[in-house]
Amino acid sequence: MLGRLSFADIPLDVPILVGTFLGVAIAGIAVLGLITYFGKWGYLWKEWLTSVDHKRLAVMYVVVALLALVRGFADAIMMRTQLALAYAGNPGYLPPHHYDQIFSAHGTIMIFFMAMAFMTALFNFVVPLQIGARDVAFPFLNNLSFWMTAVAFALINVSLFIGEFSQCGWLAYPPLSENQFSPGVGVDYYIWAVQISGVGTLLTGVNFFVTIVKMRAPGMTWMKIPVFTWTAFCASVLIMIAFPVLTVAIALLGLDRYFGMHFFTNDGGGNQMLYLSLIWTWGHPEVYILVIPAFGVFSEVVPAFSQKPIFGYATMVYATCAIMVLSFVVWVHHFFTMGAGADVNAFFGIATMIISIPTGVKLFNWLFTMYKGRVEFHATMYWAVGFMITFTIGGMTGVMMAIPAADFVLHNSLFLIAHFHNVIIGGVYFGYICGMNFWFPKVFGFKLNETWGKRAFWCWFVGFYFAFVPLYVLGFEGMTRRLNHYSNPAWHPWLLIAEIGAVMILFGIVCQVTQLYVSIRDMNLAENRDVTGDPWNGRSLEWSTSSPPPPYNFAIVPHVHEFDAFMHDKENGIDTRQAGGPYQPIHMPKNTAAGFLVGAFSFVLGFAAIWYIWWLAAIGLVGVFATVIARSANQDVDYYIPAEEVARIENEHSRKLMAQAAE
Amino acid sequence: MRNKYLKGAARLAGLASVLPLAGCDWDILDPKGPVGDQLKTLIVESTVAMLIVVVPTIIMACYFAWKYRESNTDAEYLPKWCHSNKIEAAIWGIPTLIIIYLAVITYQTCHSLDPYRPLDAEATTKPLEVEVVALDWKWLFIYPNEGIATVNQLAIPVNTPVHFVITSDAVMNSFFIPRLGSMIYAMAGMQTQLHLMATEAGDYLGESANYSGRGFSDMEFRTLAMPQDQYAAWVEKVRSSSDQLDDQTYPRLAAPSEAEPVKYYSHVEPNLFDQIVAKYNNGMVMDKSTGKMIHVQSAMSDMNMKE
Amino acid sequence: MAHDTTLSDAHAEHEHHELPTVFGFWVYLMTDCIIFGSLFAVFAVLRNQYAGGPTGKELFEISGLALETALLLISSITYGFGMIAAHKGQIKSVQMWLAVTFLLGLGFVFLEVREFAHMIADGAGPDRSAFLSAFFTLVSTHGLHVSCGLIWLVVMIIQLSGVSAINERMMNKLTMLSLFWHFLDIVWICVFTYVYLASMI
Amino acid sequence: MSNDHSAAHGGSSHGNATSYIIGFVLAVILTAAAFIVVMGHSLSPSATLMAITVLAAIQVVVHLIFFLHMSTTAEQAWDNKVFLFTLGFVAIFFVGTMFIMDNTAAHMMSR
Repeated sequence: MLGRLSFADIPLDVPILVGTFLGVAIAGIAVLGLITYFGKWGYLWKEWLTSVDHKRLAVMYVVVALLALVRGFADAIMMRTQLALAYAGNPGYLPPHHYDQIFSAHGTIMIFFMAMAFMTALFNFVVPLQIGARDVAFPFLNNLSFWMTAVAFALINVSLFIGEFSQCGWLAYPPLSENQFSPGVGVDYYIWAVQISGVGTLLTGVNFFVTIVKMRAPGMTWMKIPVFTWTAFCASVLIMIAFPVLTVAIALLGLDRYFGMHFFTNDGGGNQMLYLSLIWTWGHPEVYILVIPAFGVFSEVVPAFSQKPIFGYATMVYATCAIMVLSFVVWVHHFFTMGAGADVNAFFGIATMIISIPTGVKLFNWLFTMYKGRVEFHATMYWAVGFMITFTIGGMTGVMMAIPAADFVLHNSLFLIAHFHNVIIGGVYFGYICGMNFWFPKVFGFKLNETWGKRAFWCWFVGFYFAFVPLYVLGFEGMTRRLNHYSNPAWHPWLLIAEIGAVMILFGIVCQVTQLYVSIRDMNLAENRDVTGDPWNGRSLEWSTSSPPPPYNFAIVPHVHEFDAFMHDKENGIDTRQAGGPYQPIHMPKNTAAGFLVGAFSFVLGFAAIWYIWWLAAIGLVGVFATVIARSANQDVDYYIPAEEVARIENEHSRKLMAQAAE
Repeated sequence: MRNKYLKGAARLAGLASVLPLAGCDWDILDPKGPVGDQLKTLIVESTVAMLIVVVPTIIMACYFAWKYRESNTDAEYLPKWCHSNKIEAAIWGIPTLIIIYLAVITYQTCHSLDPYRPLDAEATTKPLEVEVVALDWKWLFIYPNEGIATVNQLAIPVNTPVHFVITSDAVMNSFFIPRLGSMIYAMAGMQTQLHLMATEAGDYLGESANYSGRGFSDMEFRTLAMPQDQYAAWVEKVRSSSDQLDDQTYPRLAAPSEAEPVKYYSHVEPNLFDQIVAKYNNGMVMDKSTGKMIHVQSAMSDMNMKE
Repeated sequence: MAHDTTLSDAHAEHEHHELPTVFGFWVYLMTDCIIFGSLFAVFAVLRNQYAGGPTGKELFEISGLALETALLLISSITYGFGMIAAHKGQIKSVQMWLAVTFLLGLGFVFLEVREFAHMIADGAGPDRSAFLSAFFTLVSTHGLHVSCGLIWLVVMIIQLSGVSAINERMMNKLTMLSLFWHFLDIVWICVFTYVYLASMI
Repeated sequence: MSNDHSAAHGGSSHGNATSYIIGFVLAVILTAAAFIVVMGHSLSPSATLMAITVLAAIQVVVHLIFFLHMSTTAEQAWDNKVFLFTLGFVAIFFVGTMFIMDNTAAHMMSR
């Protein structure tokens, strides 16, 4: 009846997990209790969970991303603490069974649920506003994508308390991840979580690709598109190309495990090297999927706070596209040491290095955007400058590892770990947090607190160097990744420094939480309120709407005359909003529960399949199909906002603008 | 705030200056053999080449941000300036030149440091043949010409090239001796090769660089590089062991175990390595001289060797 | 003008100027194309890994293959006639052609399942060797797509029976199914050429 | 928006009975030719492979034109771009994978 699930699979003997479970349970009950107490269930369901509004979905994505950040960071600091303790015969406090799950979960969660969710949040919020659209091309699919991501994240967290998670690293290399060597449910949790979130991501990619190609405001030709939207476009293309390959790789691994097939097994003619090739065909573009939008954020932030247009817009666009195309032909650099011949390695090594040229060009473009500008040091700008310094170092170590011969001693060492955290934290994370600080007033109508933002930055920035420079050193000292304990005393001091760095980063996260708290507390202070919708003297169309924007974004779709459309209008005295109308009724999609239901059934399907509860899996699968078919038969999917309502909202905003101007 | 900026930069610089000083005894930067030497040179050369761009970039990032800060109204402000062909040419051109240089050395070193390529020393000195098998979770070293085998201890004579042939009888691992140079993966049913040489006697760490499961952290071995006479004595010591490795004892060794102590085997069944490879290849293994696939005679019933 | 959608939405006409649904579906199909491309690459890598088991030459029968191909090819043109009828607004005729397409597709799936059942009964199942794993996965992924197409056809036939005229949304759905069905045909060309015929040489 | 009712695949290019029949006849001929080439055993194995590859390629184009109604009209520009880009990637991926896997197999003295 319950497949292989039994009471013994609940890890009551692990105090850390029981404590975590109690903490999560108490917090969960408290949140649910508060919602009930304030009678907000209906509001939550009608206005948020079933919403197809890209702005609301963006907020929900950020919530998922921040939860994932907390979970992923808890894993990280546990690992650092283990390694600070476990040397010279001391086993530390985490046995391999537990430790191996933690590093596997850390990687999986940070990439799939922290970084990807945060990126999707930024796409969702910014892209439609920047291109002057009322929503994305497929609002329902957008909601569905969110729920696929959210339930996949839930599934991965269920593995904490029911059964176990994968102990095979974040990419689950076979044959270790095959049934023969990992017979438990851990790898199955991994497979289902990644597959379900992968569907969501793929739909997001398709959605934003179509949105950017087909729904731009009149006049916005390709070379007038804001840089962030360009990067969203390139990342969407990469998603559409790379994620199907991930789906195939993980599906084949699943077939090996569920049906005894021989794709990647040791025996039966299977080929484990093929898995490496497939997974990295996705994995390399994946890091560009993450970092290219971060580049886009900096391309918006640096001009805004340098009070100057971006330097070399065309170069920026070409460089982004070049990176996008080149990222398809470099995947072997993740396994130079597998034993391929010199020519294969040389080809992929050189292709990898070539990517550093357009990347370097972008960096210089940001530098020359600051050059002869007026640089305002908002917290947002701190993250941007911190990025330029940190990412440059990460890029350099990346090129070092791109030389196959050098990689023969650096591969899989802590040098590698230091390198990719250098680009993922210094590039992706700094970028997304920078973007959050930048667009926060647009989302909520008030600014984030500057002081706490700067404190958070300094903790992260300095903490990063303390945490990861020692890992570069340890790589040179021959320490490999994923060790649970070690005997070499020379490694220990460096790992202690890294632990200090991790604690600093913890303070950074605490500062960020405080920043959110303080900002919400002080949201009604006059200096924090964003009345005009344009707090930073912005350049692109999203700043022409009110903050937060009305559900329909633009009452009258703006006409784009020039790159930096809003700045152009401001300088030439053109009213982008065309205030005063005449307004017409606006056609909008209705909220729907279908996305939530498909997500819920997918969760049931995944959970049941992990535990071999086949009858429940069948219910989940039928549920998914039934919901989709029912949705396709539903004729009641849209409504109109009457012209009077539009006029009322718009006139209200105009009144506020005039009041502000009069002050 | 700006002072903090400088402080951060100073901290960075402090850390950076420590790096080369402390680096003198780091395994990778203090190699004990020709492969490691060349790799070290390569790493240093490429790093210096990249620093030509990286250092100015970081300086510019700090300097521009500082110089053109809003409060510095003396600095020139060009609110419309956003294009310069000269700068564009430089920012495309200089990195391109450096990458061309790096591409050339990449191509050269890919071939000169190819793990499969015999070392130059092998032209004059006959290499020592060692067959390596990665097991769950220990390393088995077979010396086919000596007819002996060891677990978790690799002895090699100094100044003699060593030719490793590497496979796995479990999951994927990576064979790595940081002091000597390159690593390479060990995979079941496949044979990778590696040529290394120690020029200095010593006791070096050897490890698996690819995570392989529960016992991975203890999957270490010692590499004893010793003068020729000591090496000969070591071989005799192994030969005097009472243990033998054959189809009875191998399955017990291959069964998963953690933190396995060093073991010596005075005798090894002659084609044990080929049998281990062949059991994942339907009983076939490639004949090294002819390149043809041949069937390996095996007393062990293939897939059940471990149990 | 490619950008008028959002503007003209304001004009009260309900169904006209839908969002770029069909283009979106085409883009989705391209991602599906990459899935098949990956599976073909996997098959190409593992094509000779028989692990002592049977080879393609021993397993595949050309007569069954010819029949499957014929069914799928004919179903393509019957769907095409359905589309022509749809553009003329003849609902009954559309339903009839969709039903014919459905039967042909069902025949295809039936033959494929029968072929698989025979192979598994003969000990040549997907767990026999890497070659067979790759074969079964590639061919049954196509088969599963066809099966989804069959479900979709049924849904369309039912939905069409409730309407008096083919509106914008319905036409979009028919067009998307058309793309899907013809796309599967193209995949099948590659399957019968590279998986079956190439192993029979 | 130009792709009004049935988007880029609608409008004038949704095909008529004649075009479907032409496509069908061509497809039947090409399929039959491929089967005959293989069953006849008249060509060498590599020539046979080459022949069926060419036949398959032609048939794919026939299907694209007559059944999927791809054309070079302006409103289909993006459909074609996406299609060609996808083909390009699949080609890179396929060739790259074969290049790597063949190379490693040769180096590792297996299979």
